[in-house]
Amino acid sequence: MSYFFKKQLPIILASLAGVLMVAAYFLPWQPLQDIKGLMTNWIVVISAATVAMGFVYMTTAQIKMYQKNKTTLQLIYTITPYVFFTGFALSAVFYPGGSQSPEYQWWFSNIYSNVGATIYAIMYFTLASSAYRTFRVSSIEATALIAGGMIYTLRQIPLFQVYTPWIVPLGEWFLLVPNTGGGRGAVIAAALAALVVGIRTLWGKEATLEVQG
Amino acid sequence: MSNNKTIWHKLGNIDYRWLYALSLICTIIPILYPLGLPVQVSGGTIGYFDAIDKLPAGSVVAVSFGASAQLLDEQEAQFLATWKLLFQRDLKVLFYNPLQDGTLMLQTELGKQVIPASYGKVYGEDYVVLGYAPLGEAGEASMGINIRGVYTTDWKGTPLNDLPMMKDINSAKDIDLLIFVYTSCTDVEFPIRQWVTPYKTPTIIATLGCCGPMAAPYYPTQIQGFLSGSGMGTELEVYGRVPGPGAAMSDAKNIGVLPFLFFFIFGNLSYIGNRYKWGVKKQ
Amino acid sequence: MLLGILADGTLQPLILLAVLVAATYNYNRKAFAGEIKADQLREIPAIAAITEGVGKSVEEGKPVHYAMGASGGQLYTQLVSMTLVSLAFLNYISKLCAKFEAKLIVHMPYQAESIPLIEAMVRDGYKSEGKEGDFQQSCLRYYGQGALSWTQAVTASYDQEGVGLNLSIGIFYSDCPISLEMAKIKGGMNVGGTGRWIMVYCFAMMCDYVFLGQEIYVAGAIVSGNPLMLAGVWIEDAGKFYSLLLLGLGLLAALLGVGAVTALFGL
Amino acid sequence: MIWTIATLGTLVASFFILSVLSMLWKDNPVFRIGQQAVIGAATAHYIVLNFESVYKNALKPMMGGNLLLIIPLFLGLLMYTRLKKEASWLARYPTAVLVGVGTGVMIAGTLRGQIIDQLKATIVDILNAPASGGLTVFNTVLILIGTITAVTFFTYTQKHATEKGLTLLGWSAKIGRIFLMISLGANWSGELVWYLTQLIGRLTYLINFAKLLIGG
Repeated sequence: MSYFFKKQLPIILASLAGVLMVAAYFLPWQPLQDIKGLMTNWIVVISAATVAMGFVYMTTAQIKMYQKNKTTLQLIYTITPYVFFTGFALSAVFYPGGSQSPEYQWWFSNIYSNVGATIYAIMYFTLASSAYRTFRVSSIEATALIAGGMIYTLRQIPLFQVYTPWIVPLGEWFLLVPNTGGGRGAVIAAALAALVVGIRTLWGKEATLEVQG
Repeated sequence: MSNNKTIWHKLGNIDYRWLYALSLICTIIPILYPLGLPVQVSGGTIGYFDAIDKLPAGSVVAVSFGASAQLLDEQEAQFLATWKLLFQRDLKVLFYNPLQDGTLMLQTELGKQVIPASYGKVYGEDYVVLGYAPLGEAGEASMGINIRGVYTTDWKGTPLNDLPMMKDINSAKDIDLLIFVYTSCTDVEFPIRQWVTPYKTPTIIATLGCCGPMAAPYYPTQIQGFLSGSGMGTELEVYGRVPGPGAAMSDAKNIGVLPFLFFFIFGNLSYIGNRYKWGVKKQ
Repeated sequence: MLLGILADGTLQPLILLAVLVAATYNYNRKAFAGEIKADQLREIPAIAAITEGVGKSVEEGKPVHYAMGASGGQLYTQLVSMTLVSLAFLNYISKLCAKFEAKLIVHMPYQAESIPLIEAMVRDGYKSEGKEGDFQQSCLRYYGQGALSWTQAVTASYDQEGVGLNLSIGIFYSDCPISLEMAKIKGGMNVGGTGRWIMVYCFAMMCDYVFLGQEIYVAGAIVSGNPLMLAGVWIEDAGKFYSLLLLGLGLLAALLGVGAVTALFGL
Repeated sequence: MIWTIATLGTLVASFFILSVLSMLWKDNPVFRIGQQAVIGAATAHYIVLNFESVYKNALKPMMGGNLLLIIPLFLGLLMYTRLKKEASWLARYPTAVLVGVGTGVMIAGTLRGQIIDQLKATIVDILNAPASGGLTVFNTVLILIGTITAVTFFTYTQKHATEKGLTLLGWSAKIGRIFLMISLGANWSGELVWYLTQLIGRLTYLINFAKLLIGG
């Protein structure tokens, strides 16, 4: 197949799609808005149609793990995801309402939501241990990090709000003044960098999209 | 080698699992034996309460319920207290969900944790649930222009025109207060841009603790009050006299954070002790 | 005339876009002329740390882990640029792993649509070192949707397979607090960064070497060795100076009153 | 206690909470089984939601006569050519459309939202500050300094130091770094207390279940 179809045409397509979306932002011209709506709908379908890819890669890795360690315990580990996969899938397929059916919601809330909530809980520990390791008054920058972190933490704990009420305005000040200033600068810088990548993509020069592998 | 390690070195290198175990223990104790420690009510919470409390009888409140099941622990105290306050008063409440999770949570929480009927509220007359629509900012804008352009039925499929409460509710002009519940911090701009700026709809918001920093600058000029995190949910429980799950959480927070604070002090004592060689005999 | 055609409030964004496009034209031209080189840029220590980390991994016989974030495969959202930078780093680390014969494990994001690009980057990395045969598809790990499975699977992988270097670059939400800290606890060397400022704290606190916010774009350009990507760093700086100029003009307008500020920013 | 499908759900949920918590201690079979189960669950959930999306957004409208939707569906299916090396170049087409649209969306959203509006907010705050008193003026000026110096911290094409020491840009970047560090600390803090709340919630869930078991 020619170089044009393999490499150039996809890049032209990406540029065209992007330019149309940008144009629709600047120009309130109805046909452009219609194209924007159509493309937004299309990308949802394109991405949704690719989902089974994940299952293939999950399976490849699982088989490899078992081949490396052929024990009963490993076999149990390898089978487990498929048991739960089947539980979820069957309850969506066989019960009316699909993912909205009470049967599916049972799986969803007891496993998915619940584990999701527990993962957030685990992060309390990891944040605490990382702060124990790094919150040391070793330099001005480190002290600034600690000030921003500890004062606003204490401000959020009810006990400190009651017995050291000055912590509330001080915590708010750290949050609303230096945090806003620093954060705003960082957001602007990162946004400009993202824009530059975007313009390069529309220019048809984004190297990542040219890699074939 | 290890015998030569000073107390300062050891203090700075305690196995993290001690921190984890102590945090767990200190969090569990107040859950089992609540201490009832006091709570300070902040301005954002008072503004939030007043916005509901000062509404005239018969006012219409729209609740954009963008809560997530995975974040229930952070949001539950807020929305339970809010619902109780709404149903205690003579108000019409219109729920809609910009997140799929929101519908599931309304199914599990409304009618079980807070029962509208026990406040004498009737579905269709005093409150309506519109259900899930992937709204985003554009959807919020559409809701402001024409609610029926987004929803033609409620979550059970009943046409809106068949619900008595919806008779005169068509757009933002018919909404007296917007309560915007969300979990993605930048979403705070949606109600500001789509409700407050064009329609001057009085708006209060409820979100996660980590989103407080982004929400606070809008108070009190653009929003009348805000709740960020379960802590401010507890404050609403206390200030609005509607007890809920928040109080026990605040207690557990007070004690649960202590091991970390001690470890933080240990870490710095270790750093300073090592740096200035405290307790090390000079050669 | 122009104001009549444009949507409300888009003139000022259009001017900014025009400034960036003009800068792109200018610096791309310089890049083609060979006037742009990586050594003209301020040094970022974390770049050298990546090679050091691969060396550490080989020495210890442990794998190199690459993470793009549990939701790091976003191709059609506002964060697409970050995904592209993350892919550039993936290509780079694949080359290094192929060169030094380190085992690479890629913890893929849940967005299946990004998998073809991910595989292409890794394959290309191995191919460019003449070792395509060393690439194994099983090094690309998929864990389904959400931080809940991703964080646990990454932790399990550190435990069972070991961790030498853990390079994490891309879009991170509430997943990096676990993946980074667990790598650290299990003896790994963390290098990484994200453009999402709200999560940068994790990288600053948990990484041995960090790319602070925008630094991932700069470092991505440097490791790619691509002159057009390098030119991007100059374009970004041009954008920054324009932003500061706008801020200055805004201050002047503020002296004149509300109307002037509205006229300047409300365009 | 009476076992119902709901209490069985609570039992399953409790197992998973303990399984996840156990990873803090060390790798163990309970964690491994729980973790593997969640991979299956998360993959299934993703596939289920997206199959429903394909049905709702493509198949159903196509059955209703909107045949144009065959294009995105076909493009989506082209992604699978990645699995066959010789045909893998075809996957570049759907990728190109996604990245193109994404880039357009990003440019449109970023220009105003993340740059112009941020600059505007800084100026508007200063403009409104005098009405609120001296401290507010001080604060807004500090925000302005923070914004400017943080932006300069992220410049890479200009030298921040010479042999003689820091340049003006270097000093600005140094100050900017302090603002950035405070911001990082505040972000850490906002999340720490939220995660603590989540921990309390999960432990409360376990304790309530334990009480139910003992009571029953």
